[in-house]
Amino acid sequence: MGRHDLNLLIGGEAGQGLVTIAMILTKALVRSGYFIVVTQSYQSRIRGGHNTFAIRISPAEIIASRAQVDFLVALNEETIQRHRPEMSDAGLVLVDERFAGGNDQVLKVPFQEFATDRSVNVAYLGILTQLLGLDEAVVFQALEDYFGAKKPEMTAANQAVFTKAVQWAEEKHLPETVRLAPATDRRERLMLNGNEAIALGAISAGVKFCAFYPMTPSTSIPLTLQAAADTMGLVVEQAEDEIAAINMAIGASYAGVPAMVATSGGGFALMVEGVSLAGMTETPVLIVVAQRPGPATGLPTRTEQGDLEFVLHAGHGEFPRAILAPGTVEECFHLSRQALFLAEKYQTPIFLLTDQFLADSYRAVAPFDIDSLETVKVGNDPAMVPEPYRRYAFTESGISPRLLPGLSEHLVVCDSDEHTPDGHITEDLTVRRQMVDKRLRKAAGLRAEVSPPAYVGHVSPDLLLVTWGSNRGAVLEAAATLKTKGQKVAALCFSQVWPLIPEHFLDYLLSAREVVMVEGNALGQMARLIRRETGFEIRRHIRRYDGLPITPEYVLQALASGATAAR
Amino acid sequence: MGRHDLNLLIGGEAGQGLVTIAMILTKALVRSGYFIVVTQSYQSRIRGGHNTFAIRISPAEIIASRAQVDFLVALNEETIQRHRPEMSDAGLVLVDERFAGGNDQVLKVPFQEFATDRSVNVAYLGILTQLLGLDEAVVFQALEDYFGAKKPEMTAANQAVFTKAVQWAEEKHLPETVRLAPATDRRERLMLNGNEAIALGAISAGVKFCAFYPMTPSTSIPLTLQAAADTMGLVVEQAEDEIAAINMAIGASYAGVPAMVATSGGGFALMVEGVSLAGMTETPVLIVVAQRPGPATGLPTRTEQGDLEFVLHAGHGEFPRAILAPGTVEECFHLSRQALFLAEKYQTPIFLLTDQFLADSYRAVAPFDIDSLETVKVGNDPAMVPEPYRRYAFTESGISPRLLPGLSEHLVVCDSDEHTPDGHITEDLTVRRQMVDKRLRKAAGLRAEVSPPAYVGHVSPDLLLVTWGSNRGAVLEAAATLKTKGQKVAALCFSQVWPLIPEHFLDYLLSAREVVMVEGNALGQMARLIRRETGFEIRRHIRRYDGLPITPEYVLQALASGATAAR
Amino acid sequence: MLDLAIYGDYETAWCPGCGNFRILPAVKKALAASNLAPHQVTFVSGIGQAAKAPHYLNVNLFNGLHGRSLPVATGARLANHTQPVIVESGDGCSYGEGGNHFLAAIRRNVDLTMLVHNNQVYGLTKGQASPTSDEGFVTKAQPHGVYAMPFNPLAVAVALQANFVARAFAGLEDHLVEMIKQAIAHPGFALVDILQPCVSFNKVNTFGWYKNRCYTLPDSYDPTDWPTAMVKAHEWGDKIPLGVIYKNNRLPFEAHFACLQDMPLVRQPVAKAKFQELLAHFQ
Amino acid sequence: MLDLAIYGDYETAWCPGCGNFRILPAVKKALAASNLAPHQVTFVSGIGQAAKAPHYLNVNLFNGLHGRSLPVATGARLANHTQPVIVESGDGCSYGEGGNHFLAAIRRNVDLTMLVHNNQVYGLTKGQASPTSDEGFVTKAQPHGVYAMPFNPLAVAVALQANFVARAFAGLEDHLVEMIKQAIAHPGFALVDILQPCVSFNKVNTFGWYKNRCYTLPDSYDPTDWPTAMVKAHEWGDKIPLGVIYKNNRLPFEAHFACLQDMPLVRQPVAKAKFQELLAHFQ
Ligand SMILES: Cc1ncc(C[n+]2csc(CCOP(=O)(O)OP(=O)(O)O)c2C)c(N)n1
Ligand SMILES: Cc1ncc(C[n+]2csc(CCOP(=O)(O)OP(=O)(O)O)c2C)c(N)n1
Ligand code: SF4
Ligand code: SF4
Ligand SMILES: [Mg+2]
Ligand SMILES: [Mg+2]
Repeated sequence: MGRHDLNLLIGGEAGQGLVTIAMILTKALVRSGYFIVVTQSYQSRIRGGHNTFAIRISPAEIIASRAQVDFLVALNEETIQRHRPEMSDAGLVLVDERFAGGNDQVLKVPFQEFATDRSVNVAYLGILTQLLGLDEAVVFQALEDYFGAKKPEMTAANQAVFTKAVQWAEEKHLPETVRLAPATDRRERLMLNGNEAIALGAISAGVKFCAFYPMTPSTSIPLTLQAAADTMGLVVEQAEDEIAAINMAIGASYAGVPAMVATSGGGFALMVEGVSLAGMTETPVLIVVAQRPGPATGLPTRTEQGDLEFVLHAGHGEFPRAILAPGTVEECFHLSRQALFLAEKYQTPIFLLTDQFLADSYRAVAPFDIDSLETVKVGNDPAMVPEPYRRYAFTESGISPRLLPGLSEHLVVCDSDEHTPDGHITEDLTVRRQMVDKRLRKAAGLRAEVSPPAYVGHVSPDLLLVTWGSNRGAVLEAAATLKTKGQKVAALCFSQVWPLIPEHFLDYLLSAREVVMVEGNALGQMARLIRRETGFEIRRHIRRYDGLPITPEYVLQALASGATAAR
Repeated sequence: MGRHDLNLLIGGEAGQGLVTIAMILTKALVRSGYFIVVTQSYQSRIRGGHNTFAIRISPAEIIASRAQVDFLVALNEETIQRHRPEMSDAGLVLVDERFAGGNDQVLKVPFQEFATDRSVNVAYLGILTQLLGLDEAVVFQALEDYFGAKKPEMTAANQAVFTKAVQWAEEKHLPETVRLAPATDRRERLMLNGNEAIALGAISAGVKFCAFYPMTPSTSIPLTLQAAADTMGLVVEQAEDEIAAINMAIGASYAGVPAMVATSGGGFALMVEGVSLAGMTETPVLIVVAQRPGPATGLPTRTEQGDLEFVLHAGHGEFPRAILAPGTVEECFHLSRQALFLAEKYQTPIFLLTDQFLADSYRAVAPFDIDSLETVKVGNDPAMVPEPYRRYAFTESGISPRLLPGLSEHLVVCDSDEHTPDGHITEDLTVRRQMVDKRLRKAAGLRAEVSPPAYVGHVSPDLLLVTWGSNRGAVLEAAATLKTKGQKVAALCFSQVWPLIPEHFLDYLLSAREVVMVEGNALGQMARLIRRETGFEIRRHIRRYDGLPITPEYVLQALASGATAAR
Repeated sequence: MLDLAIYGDYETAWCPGCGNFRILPAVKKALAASNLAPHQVTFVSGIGQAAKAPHYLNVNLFNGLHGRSLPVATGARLANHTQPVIVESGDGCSYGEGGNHFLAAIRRNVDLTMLVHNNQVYGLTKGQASPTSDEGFVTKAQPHGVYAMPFNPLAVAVALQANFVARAFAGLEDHLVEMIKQAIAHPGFALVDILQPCVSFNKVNTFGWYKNRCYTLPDSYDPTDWPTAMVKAHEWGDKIPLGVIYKNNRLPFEAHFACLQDMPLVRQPVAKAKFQELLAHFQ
Repeated sequence: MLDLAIYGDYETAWCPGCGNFRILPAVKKALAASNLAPHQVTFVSGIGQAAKAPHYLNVNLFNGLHGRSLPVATGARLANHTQPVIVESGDGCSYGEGGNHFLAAIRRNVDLTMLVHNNQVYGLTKGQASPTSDEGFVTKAQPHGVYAMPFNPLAVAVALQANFVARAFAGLEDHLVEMIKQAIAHPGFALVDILQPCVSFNKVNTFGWYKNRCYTLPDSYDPTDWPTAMVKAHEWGDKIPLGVIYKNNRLPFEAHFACLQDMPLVRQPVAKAKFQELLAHFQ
């Protein structure tokens, strides 16, 4: 018995402890064996305003967030007003009894009876434990782990409040409408969001240097790296600006360590000259761009996919690159690794393109098989290079042997000007042409390593939904829903958006009766890119650019109302 | 009698006076009624190296440079060695008799007989006057005008050297192989290069502010503006960096004057965040990008068309823009004006995309009809806006009334965050969507004002040459040559590369038997863009990326050897 | 003095108790005392909590990019040098991302007033160290404390002989108003660095911390004496001086331009006859 | 001392008579005297005439973007802090485009040596004013002379108490060699601003101009006395001091990192066991 799919939304002001309650609960859910998809929605301010933390919960694997709310935990009255319209029929609202408003779906709790203002979070967790049917011990342990380090002296007091809240809830014989079906798959999982997974993936691959300038929603990547820096031997440096950040990473990479930066649109804009520098000097670098709505400062804490074309063409002049766009938190981990490997192998900037939704979306992730994870080997063996050593020696693959300065007697000379094979500045126009050709030859290698998009569903569908990046879950779930309704449907999900290899997907586009592109921007950038590379024009579009993530419901509603034409 | 088409190339080290000779000669040629196309090729150094200044000369209108040299003026021996292979059969080489090497095409002049090292430039001009058959008085006046301001005390000495040189040449009965056919069209013309024309166009339209950071090949735009600043009432400010430059221009534009920046690839890379700011705040700004070969520092003084896609997608987030790419010096003038008008009307960044070749290419330009040149009217009438004034009022066109701060009691509030119609920061997601739609609606207006590409030639040609920007002359001349050989040929030349309106040109592409794209980059960026916008794939390509401009010969040779396939 | 109500009364996005709440009314009072009606002044700001401040004023405002308020203000002022321009932003924005513009603005000496809400932390991005964070300041991004020497904006401004360099404290309103007023009145570039407690992320440099250390410079202090000013600018720790640290009297940048003597650019038409003459140079 | 020949002998792209020709051999001598064989040192430069200098040395070199040599050098040094890193570029590159990095580098105090060829002009782009151009310096871009106050790199560095601040003159080789040597030897960030005549574009600050004004600081001068150093840093005009203006002894940035105590990053493998432990925090 119990819910197999529950969407719980906690809402309130920033600074009310909303994230604390939500993080502890999420951890407890993951430890209890539930799958989760978290959607965080917050404002560009520190206190006040209206924030939400939605946890979709299921004992079975789930891949997308949902718009409809089953269980609303309202930390203030505004939350009730704002989210009432999103409630499902059999939903429940949990509020402090001091708040006004409410009908029979509302459960009012006298929090002041068992908690002070400071410990009310703990009381909320007690009530939630009971209502969701979680194991008290698991929740309390999660709570302890969260606060433990900060205030161990609080354990006894917290325990008292927690127990009182649980007891109150037990005694009241509360409605069981939001009780969860028991979790069955009890394997241990990690609770990770997209940014943490990127940071961990990078560490596992051997990243040793990250420079950054704080920018939502990317900042938790360097912060996750920083928290691991002492243990893992990393230097994570807050730079004076984003220009410095990317140039530092390039310097570190030149000197011999896998290096990365993480930023968002406006910060990335400042890195663009550095991207071109990495391309010209053939210096490996991983650039994570966590998208948020632009232009300019835009909506700093919301989500969008508006920077695909920008990232693809960022930097003056021509040089090869690859852009990976993870669709899940697991992919964040693995593609972060792959990006570092590609960067080192092809000696060029490689991008990881995510967005605020995925960056902040916690999921239950199966542990990684650490033993099987290889690490990036930086540079070539100095004993094996032909003499005299030439950093930019012409080769068939375009990849020249890379040595590291100071680690052998060979000299490593890199130049942002056009250069001769030995790295020195030149204005010889024949060499220029050869060097352009050499650099661009690396694109063939990058093309050969492209991961094809995932195709799921009917082989010759009536409807093919195409998408990229973080919408994957929403699109797959929408497709699954349509399938249960008898539609011949399929989904094509890109986790690498450049290079595009028509052989990987053009047949899918051609064999579907109707193709609909789903993306989080206003101009249909991926659709344009597909047309540029294949000639295939996608005529129906589902786009979102109001700062919120695309959900399965959003896709289904848009389809029902006839997906829009191109702008 | 005499030459109707002569390609004269002066070569030597930087600092040898090559540019002085060439500039004076060019001015004299224009004043004498000749048409010219200048190609400057120089190195990224101040002294030494090898530079050239080629002047193609004709009494009739010419539109392209030429690769083959008819008359080589070699200021050093290296010039002879380097350029001998480019000489036409009936050509002439002019050298100082002290230099080694030479056959019967070589004319050796004993410069030390009539000039010191310091006045040898004047002697060269004397010899050239005689050889080309120019009017002594015209050349000497050009010389006087050039040196006049700097050293009036030199007039008599210069006159003596000049006369001696002319007399020597007269007495020697020199070959007449490079004598010019007399000029017939003696209307007055201006001698202008692309950068000067851009600056003058901007001044004529009312530009009042330009901020810049020096960067070849864009620097002569602000320098031309600066030279006119006192007279015309402009402020031209050298900024601390390119980021400051574009933000200053945006500030000036916000405060109410037409404003511009000029830069090249690497400097533009630093402006990218500012481009997005202009898009979001809806602030008019003209951005001139004079392309040079990248990536990174690349070849600072050479030419390329490698930044089309970069400029088109520069800036995070989505907002409308237009990119004009002049094909001639006249167009530099007129499109610079148009860009300022479009920027003001659509309140968004507008680009002028040129390159080193065009920037430095002098031409004889018919004087402009100044009376008919309108000036940009900045902002709306404060008396006419609905109250309360809202900087970002929603309108059907997407264009909101623009007032200027301090010029009325209305307050002008602009924001780089997403904002309400009154300009204040908002996180209302419904307003967000409406504002995106409003901004993007302006694209329809921009599309309606696109100048169609020029189509020249056969209506259903066997061969259609497509190009954009500064290659126009080379492509048109190549097409004309093929036509004289009986080919059914046409040319399609884009002077605006964004927006692209398929109705303007798709039929041309479809009705040609074979289409060949000619562009100055390695990846075929314009061809990709055309495919993205029309689905039409251009399969044959002529590309150049060695730093030199595309010439008619280059096009013809590439066609003869079968234009290459896409990379 | 103008009525303060003309500058409006807005809801803010700041945390309760934030030092920014003390600066806002001081700015209004200084504007009123300077006789600047809302349309007679232009504010330019960057991005951060402090940079939101002008949104809570009824004035002309260009709220630009993080770190880029000074160049926007410079352009705006040069386009219309009859309109007073006030730059308002945070320490991160002004001295971190915008560091190069800070140096250039001092040197250029355009007549701008620059108000920096210096809370020694990046507020809006949740508490990383800012350039002015003290050595050893612990944050999530600097878990072992800041290793770098703090940026001393006053020392740099005085070292470059900026036209007007002052420090104020959000907790001392009258003095703050006076500093802003003087900065507005002083020709050329004028900096007021305002110590501003951030109650959410800076638990070290609190109201109490500043209060215990700040003192106002005595009347006897001579802000035109450069070597003394240099030493004063360096005072930090147990004693923190407030007041006008240094004053210079260089010509404002805009005063150099012959073409700006009669009219601001924004009112100048295109003179066709002169353009015709200009073209003659190219014949 | 190593043989100077190991640093090679290259053709340059400089103008005959340029001050850069005096700096190049001095750098070689300082390297040799510091016992740094070609592969034992890494140069990082920006873009400009000066920035080409390391191309004329047989060393490891990363020649990056205009203005961005310091961050590249910082990254390179942190990745391998056993390798000496020398930054060499022009005044425009270092103090103009790169101004923000200059401030940050001083504060961060990474062990770098920064050599600035200060010709008070933008050479490679043909003679516009640089940040260090004197007021009134006339160029095509500044036809009425520079209006801005010159940037005084020494004053800013001393104001921020940089670890090592020196000035040298291209025309005084032995002294220049000594300054570079000391800068290399001094831990932390070390600046040597080198006055370098540009014969093509700076007709004011010529060899003679500098020669007539430059004097070396006497032995009695105490570079650890900050207020005196501040005043010295300001001396410019009739008398221009050469020598170590200021010295500080802050810990170099890289010395703060526990993880750098045993080995540079470039030699550290990924510790799988530790990674396993790290993941446990996310359970
Ligand atoms: C180019 C760019 N980089 C980073 C950011 C993110 N960002 C927004 S505010 C801020 C720091 C604000 O600190 P400060 O200027 O001190 O203002 P405060 O919030 O403390 O008042 C940062 C880094 C941004 N908006 N743009
Ligand atoms: C981003 C960027 N902006 C501008 C330039 C053009 N540029 C090249 S060198 C230079 C100035 C060099 O001056 P300086 O650093 O003083 O060196 P110098 O040539 O005087 O030795 C400039 C502006 C560039 N390469 N990159
Ligand atoms: S974060 Fe700090 S500075 Fe920002 S509003 Fe809150 S208390 Fe004020
Ligand atoms: S331009 Fe000046 S700095 Fe550059 S090489 Fe020539 S003389 Fe030297
Ligand atoms: Mg701050
Ligand atoms: Mg210089």
